[in-house]
Amino acid sequence: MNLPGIEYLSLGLGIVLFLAGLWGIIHQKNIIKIIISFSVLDTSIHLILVSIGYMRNRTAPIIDSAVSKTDAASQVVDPLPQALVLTAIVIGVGITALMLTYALKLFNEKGTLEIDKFKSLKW
Amino acid sequence: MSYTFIVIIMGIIMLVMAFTAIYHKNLKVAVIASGIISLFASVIYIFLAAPDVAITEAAIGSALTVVIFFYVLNKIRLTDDTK
Amino acid sequence: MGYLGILGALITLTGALFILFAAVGLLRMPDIYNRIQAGTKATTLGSMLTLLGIGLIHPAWLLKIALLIIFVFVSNPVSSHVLGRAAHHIRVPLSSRTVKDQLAESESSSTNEQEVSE
Amino acid sequence: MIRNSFLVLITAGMAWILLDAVSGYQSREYLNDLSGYYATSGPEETGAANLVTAVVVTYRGLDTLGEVTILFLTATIIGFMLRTSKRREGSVRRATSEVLVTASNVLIPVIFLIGVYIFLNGHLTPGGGFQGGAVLASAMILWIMSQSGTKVSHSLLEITEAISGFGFVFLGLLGIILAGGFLDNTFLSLGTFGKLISAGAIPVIYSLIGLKVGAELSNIILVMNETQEAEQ
Amino acid sequence: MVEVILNIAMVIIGLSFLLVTVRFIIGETVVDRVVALDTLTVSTIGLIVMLAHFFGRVIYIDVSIVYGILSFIGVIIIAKYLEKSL
Amino acid sequence: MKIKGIIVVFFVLLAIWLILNGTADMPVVLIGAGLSLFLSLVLCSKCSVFNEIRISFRALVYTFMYLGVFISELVKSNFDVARRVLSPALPINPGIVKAETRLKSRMGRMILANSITLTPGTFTIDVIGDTFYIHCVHIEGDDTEKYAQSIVRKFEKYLEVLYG
Repeated sequence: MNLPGIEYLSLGLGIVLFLAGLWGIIHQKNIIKIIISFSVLDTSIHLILVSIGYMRNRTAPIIDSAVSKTDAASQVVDPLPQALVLTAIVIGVGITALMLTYALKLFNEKGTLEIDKFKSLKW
Repeated sequence: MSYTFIVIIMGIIMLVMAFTAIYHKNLKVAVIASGIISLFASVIYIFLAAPDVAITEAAIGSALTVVIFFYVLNKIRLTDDTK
Repeated sequence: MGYLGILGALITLTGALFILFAAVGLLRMPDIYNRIQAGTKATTLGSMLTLLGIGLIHPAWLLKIALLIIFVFVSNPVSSHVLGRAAHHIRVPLSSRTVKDQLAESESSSTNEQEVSE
Repeated sequence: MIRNSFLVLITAGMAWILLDAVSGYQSREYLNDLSGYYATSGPEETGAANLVTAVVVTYRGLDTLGEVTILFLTATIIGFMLRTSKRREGSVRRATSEVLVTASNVLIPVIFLIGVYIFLNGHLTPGGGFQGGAVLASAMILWIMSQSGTKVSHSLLEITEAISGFGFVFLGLLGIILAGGFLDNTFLSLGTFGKLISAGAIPVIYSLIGLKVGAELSNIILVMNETQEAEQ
Repeated sequence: MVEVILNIAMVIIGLSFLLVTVRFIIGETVVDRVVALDTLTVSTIGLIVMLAHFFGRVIYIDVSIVYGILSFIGVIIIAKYLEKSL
Repeated sequence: MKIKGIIVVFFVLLAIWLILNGTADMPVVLIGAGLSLFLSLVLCSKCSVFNEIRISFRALVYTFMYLGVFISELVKSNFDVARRVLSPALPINPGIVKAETRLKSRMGRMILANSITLTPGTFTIDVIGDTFYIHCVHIEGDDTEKYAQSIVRKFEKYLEVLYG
């Protein structure tokens, strides 16, 4: 049986999740729902980036008894996307916390979470 | 072979959870569903040979985000009850 | 690897079967308390057996895996206890097959004994 | 109806762009030049066995500085926005289960230790400052959950955060003076490859980042917890 | 032999994931879904250690230690939220 | 005597640190000792949980006996619950029963509650005062009081020696 590799599967999965998150962001009207969709979208982008850095038959970029120090370049996967994603995840949780705080403030001001009810900027 | 099988299963579950997270009326369920998406994403990172990212996703993406979401939901509910 | 490896693999398979039983129990049980019973704890035993099997395959990893097993041993029952306590507090209904609920009886007889003010 | 079809159009356009971007994707066989450089000379230059750590702390250290700054700003803004007003008296809250209190007494030191292990071993095993900081923050959450009587002081967390943030920048500047550039870790001896005391300043830098991130995340949680008490 | 048995075990864990997901979807209350989350996390700990065997890297066990800690915290927070004492 | 608690925590943390690191080099041991001392002084100088442990030869023997009883009970009841789950008629008879415990120490009660919870078929729903409320999948016999006491007594006699 000829199955696609893991990296293609996770790449496709990342794209579908990205579209789902985008659809949630633009279609939903509850602010908390929008933030949840944002976190789904965030995860999908990380998935896409990491799967681009993957290479077949290679192992994690950590040198111990399983990977020799001298020919690490032919045994490990790309460390650069992983480092970028590491940064992105931490920033993602910061942004999510900040958005939730703003949502809380809005709720305390207006008493609702539906964005259609916020009319003070409409004219 | 079994790797592919389990990745496909986790992918299906993640898509179902994404649908739940976006469309479920109950916010608590939506938050838990997004937590499960992060959980399986971090298992997929292990398949993709990225244990660093897997730890970060499990610690920060899956647990802390859910905790902060629930704190905020609690706050919203508390104010709601008094009104 | 030898016999120890085969033994470890069989233990791992048993653990995986217990995880499957837990999932079946989670589906079939009639109310939430029985689901906690079937789900959480059979899974705990299942994953502990899985860990033990891998530890037997790789004896060098056994200490770290033992640490993980002890951690799961201490933390997991606490979380299911807290979950069950919360479920009973918010009055998630018990199934119709339940024969006795002495906690609800004693809660209704003593008026909110455990509510403390901060 | 018009709105929905417009949204479908946007999503379809995005899908087309993405599919176009990845349609010719082939799994790579070799590392590109930059990654190859990191993989071959990273262990020699930085002494870190974990290449991701070498990239995050040393080669891309400036990114990490920005990341830490963003997290600091987030924590500050959240504290500024949520730190409210008066505490309402006589709020009734259900007592924590006795089993949970005892278990958290047992588990909190262990979780703290695992957090410290994760960021102190960032150059040898997966993990590092951010993950270790998150684990420390989860120990703090457990503390807040179980010991509802005791108060955690904000000023202690803020002092920890300030000192470790200052130490991080100071080590970076020390790298400029004593070694090749900002956040260069080679001004301490590289030591034996693969041991705990090795890789120059990387364990020190990651410990500072871990303490800082842990303090910031705990502060966010603590502020959210206290606002609830205030407005219950 | 060992590899074959472990592959079968992995497929069984995958099937149990599917069953738990069915419970998540039909679950009547939120508590049911939290139990599903807990079950998934705990079985994932076993799965990760099996992956550590398949890839031959001891370092993956650290990941499952972090999993163990954080699933515990998450479930406790949700339970506290449900009983209105967060 | 808080000293005993601090010493116990110190050695437990040091052991965990060494297992995590996997080596016993000099710097690793030194850092671990310093860290464990700091954590045990800061976090356990106030809590009294660890003072209740009794350190003696008899306690050691009872620990192993307790572990044996617990593991055999665990395996036995796991198969029991698996049988109930897989049989088509679902032969369960659930209910919440209460049982008094004689244990006074918090550590002993936590381990008792955890043991009851980990044994499938029974789990501790609440602890109020000295009363354990236990949810059972299948209540055997007509005398619920006696059944509930038998669940608690199985583990209690060993834990009484260990923690009092």
